[in-house]
Amino acid sequence: MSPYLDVTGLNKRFGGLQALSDCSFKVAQGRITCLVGPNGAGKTTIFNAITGFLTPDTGHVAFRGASLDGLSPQRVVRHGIARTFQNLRLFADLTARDNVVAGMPGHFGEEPLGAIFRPFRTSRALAGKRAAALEVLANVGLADRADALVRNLSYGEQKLLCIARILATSAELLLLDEPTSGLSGAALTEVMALLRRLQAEGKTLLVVEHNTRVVQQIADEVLFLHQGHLMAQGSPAEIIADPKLAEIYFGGAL
Amino acid sequence: MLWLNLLINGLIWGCALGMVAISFSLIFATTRFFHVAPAAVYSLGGYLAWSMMKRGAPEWVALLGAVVACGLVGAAIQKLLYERLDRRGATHLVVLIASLGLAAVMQNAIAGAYTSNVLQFGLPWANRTTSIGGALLTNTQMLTVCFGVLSYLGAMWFAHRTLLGKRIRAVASNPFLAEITRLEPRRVHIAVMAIGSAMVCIPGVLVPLDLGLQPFGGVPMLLTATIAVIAGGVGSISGAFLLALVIAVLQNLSLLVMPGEWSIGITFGIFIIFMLFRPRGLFTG
Amino acid sequence: MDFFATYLALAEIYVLLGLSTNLLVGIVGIFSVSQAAVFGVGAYITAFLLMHSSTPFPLAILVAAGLCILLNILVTLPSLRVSGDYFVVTSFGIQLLGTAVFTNWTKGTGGANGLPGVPAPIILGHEFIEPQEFLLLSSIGMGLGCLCFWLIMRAPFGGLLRAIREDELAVAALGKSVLRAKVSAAALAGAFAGSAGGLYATFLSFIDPSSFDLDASIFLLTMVVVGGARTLAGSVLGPFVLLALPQILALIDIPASFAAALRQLIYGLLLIVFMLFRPQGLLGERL
Amino acid sequence: MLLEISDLSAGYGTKTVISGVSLTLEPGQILALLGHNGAGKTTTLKAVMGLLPARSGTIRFDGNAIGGMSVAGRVGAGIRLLPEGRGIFPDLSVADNIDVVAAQNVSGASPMFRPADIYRLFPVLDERRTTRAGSMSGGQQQMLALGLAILGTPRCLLLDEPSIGLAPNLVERLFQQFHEICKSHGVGAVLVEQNVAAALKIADRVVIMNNGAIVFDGLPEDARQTNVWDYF
Repeated sequence: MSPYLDVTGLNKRFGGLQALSDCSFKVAQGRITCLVGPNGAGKTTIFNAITGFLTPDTGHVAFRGASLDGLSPQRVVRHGIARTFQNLRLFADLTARDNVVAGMPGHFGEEPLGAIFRPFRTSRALAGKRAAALEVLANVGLADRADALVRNLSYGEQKLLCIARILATSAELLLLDEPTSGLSGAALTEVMALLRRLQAEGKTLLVVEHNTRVVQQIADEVLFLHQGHLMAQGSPAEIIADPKLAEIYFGGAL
Repeated sequence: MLWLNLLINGLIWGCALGMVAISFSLIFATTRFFHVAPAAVYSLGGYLAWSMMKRGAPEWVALLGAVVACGLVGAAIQKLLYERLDRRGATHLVVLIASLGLAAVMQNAIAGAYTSNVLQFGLPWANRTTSIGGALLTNTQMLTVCFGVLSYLGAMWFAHRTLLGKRIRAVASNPFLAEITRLEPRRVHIAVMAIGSAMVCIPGVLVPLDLGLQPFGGVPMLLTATIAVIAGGVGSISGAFLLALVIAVLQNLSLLVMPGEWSIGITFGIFIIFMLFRPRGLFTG
Repeated sequence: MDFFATYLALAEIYVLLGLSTNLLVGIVGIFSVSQAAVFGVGAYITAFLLMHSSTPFPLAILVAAGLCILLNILVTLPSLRVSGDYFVVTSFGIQLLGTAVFTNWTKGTGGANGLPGVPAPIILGHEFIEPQEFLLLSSIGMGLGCLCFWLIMRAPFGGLLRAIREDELAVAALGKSVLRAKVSAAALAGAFAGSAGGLYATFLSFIDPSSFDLDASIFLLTMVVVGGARTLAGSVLGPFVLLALPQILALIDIPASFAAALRQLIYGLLLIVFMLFRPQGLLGERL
Repeated sequence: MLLEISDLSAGYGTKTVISGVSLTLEPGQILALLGHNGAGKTTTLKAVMGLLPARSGTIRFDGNAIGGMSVAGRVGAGIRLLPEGRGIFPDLSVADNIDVVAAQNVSGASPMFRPADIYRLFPVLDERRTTRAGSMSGGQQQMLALGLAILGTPRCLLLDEPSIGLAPNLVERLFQQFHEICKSHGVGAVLVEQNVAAALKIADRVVIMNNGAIVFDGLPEDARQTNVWDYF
């Protein structure tokens, strides 16, 4: 049986900088895998390569046995993979609910002809989508903020909304780029609980994460990247105890 | 030898166009905003010179006066309009709309003050011809070539040899670093608008010597120059000037196969081809 | 009374045109200054069909709208490849090219002298000659336009367009086709502009290039900006306010040649003042 | 005390990036500011530079509160920032880079670094005076960036990830020179780095940030004893 997500031999150069160097790993279904490593280690580059935002120089990505090589971001989503961005990229002039509706897969009324000539069907479809969007928002704990403009949401609420928006795509593999950065206290606890709940609902998560506490609490598997190399892979306990990391960090030769 | 005449005409016209292109290149590369207002400054320059001459000023005084006045107008536009918009965090769209508005105000103020009919300078010396290597050139044409080449050389010297020129290029190259090394980008922007506006005034005076003054001639001129700037690579003075020559020559040679009214089509065709194959210009990496 | 009916009918036609500009510039964020050229194409095609063939009026409008849809898709397509400022240049070029065609293709358009004698619309044997009668047609046109605009903006399609304006990349990351949405929006804007052109030509029975030049594009932009970008109310209000301006100027005794310049100058001034002090216009949203 | 930040909070829009940040810097001292992406290091530097208003707290330079001072004023006072990845004017030649910055910043009777001093410190820049700065190697670009940052009379250098994209031996050389400059001229420096090993070698003091707050403030040898995971 082929692995759920299979990444093999990714290489990417930006000018003189080797951003990714022969990165291969597999992600198992239903697990939370955390990508960790210092800035510039290549974590976001891996996300970009998987989701079609950039083409690696060499290497392949396969999801549930199907190759994703050369697909546009738009097509990758249809295979059931969705991602969030470090800088959120929410639609700030839209309400929380409309952001979620925008994430839902192609539906009636998204074409002008349907919207004009079948107004009642569009209304019904829209009402359905809006109700479904409310459910998604409730799932992340934002039901009471559904009709607030994104620009008026707190940062923590915006981060939750990012997750809600990709949940709406009904993707099964979620790539979350720093879902907890900039959060503390209750907001942090809330996001961690949400990630666990998503796992329980059957989603598979690949998460770029900096916060050790979060990694220890949520990760089933940790991938450690350093300067584009995949240095270690294992359970959080194994990785944290790995003396190799201290050496890389405090002055050992690479 | 029609084609040779057209070629020469193209080169002359290209010199005038090149001055507008250099001016636009300077402004666009530094401020990163697409300004339409220089089109109106171009028209303004000609009318100012015309007015001064009608009041008895010698030709060179009128030209110089118009250049200085246009420079001041450019600085004022930057200070009073664009800088204000910038401080309010206006988007590109807002700046562009304001710029369009300003161009409309200036052009129509000119049309209101001078009528929108074509005015002639009526200078006998301007149309006297000299034969150079078999080709007959009017004094205006020779002046245009001289000023065009001088402007190009002057702009190159200014940008690469003077401190202000280097500072302008520095602001264009990395505005953030300019801010934190006290290069004062806002003041540089004012200087750039002043210099650019002064330069666009020169063809604004020279071209009407031949064709007469009209308030709305600036927009097609600016558009063509913009195309030269983009095709030549934004920020490259040589690229802008060279492409202005090329476009002008092609426009003129196209007269061999189609009537002159369609030259805008030729220009535009060149632009589309560039956008499809080299969207970042000829002289950029 | 004729005077007032003429004003209303013209304003209604311009509402249709304003919707076209608002959709592209305000909603999707494609800065087009060539909508007047598309408007012109609609007008000339309708005029041509009515003058040189026995095409019934409704069919002529439909053909004009259809061709304008194709044309607008073509002229908007570069915005997919060329970003921001470069597209503005493209759009200016298209507008100037349009003016060049209207002015120089004398056989088809009558050139600078214009095209007189465009027949009044005939529907079911009834000829709409008087402004009061035509008002009925233009009201229907405007009503349909507004209805379409409202239906689209409340549908998911409207949300998609606004999302594209804010962040194309994020839209693609959600699995949506930016290309398809932009083409659809351009098509709609073309249909609005084309049918507005048809109404305009038959209402005035005379068209010339000056109604479809760069100044006209700026006028369109002014209507949208003053009324308020991004909203239906803004697009409706703008033309009624701005078309009242020449009527007011007509009350003051100034020479006709001067009046045109003054009018255009005031439009420009309005653009500057609104951008400086009220970018959202009278009834619009923040630009 | 050269620089004294107390209880500083700052952020963008609805997002508060740093809160309650306090630290001090002595002349000639190199302070390594470490922490993960988004921990608030760059935000701290920007607040000191005046590029971002402080929401609360005070920043003192030479004992004077500088909260109301403009960016240009702070540069004039000797606070210099080397921004991450964009510390040069790429389209200008090396000499033009140095000339434009020197014209605005080298003044007074005895400036610490004149253009000639920069060419002496980095001979490779002297050899490449006419080269377009953006076409040089990463290491040379970073030397030029450092040169631009110290032109005139710097008193407090803020370096944002100067080692990014450089080969390890280059980093070592660059940091040695940087160390030398600070020590011999009594210039204080805040060094934001992800290359922890290299930073620890030259730092006098280490501050680690996590999620917008300081979690460690002490000596480099003590920093080695902390959990690796605090760094990213």
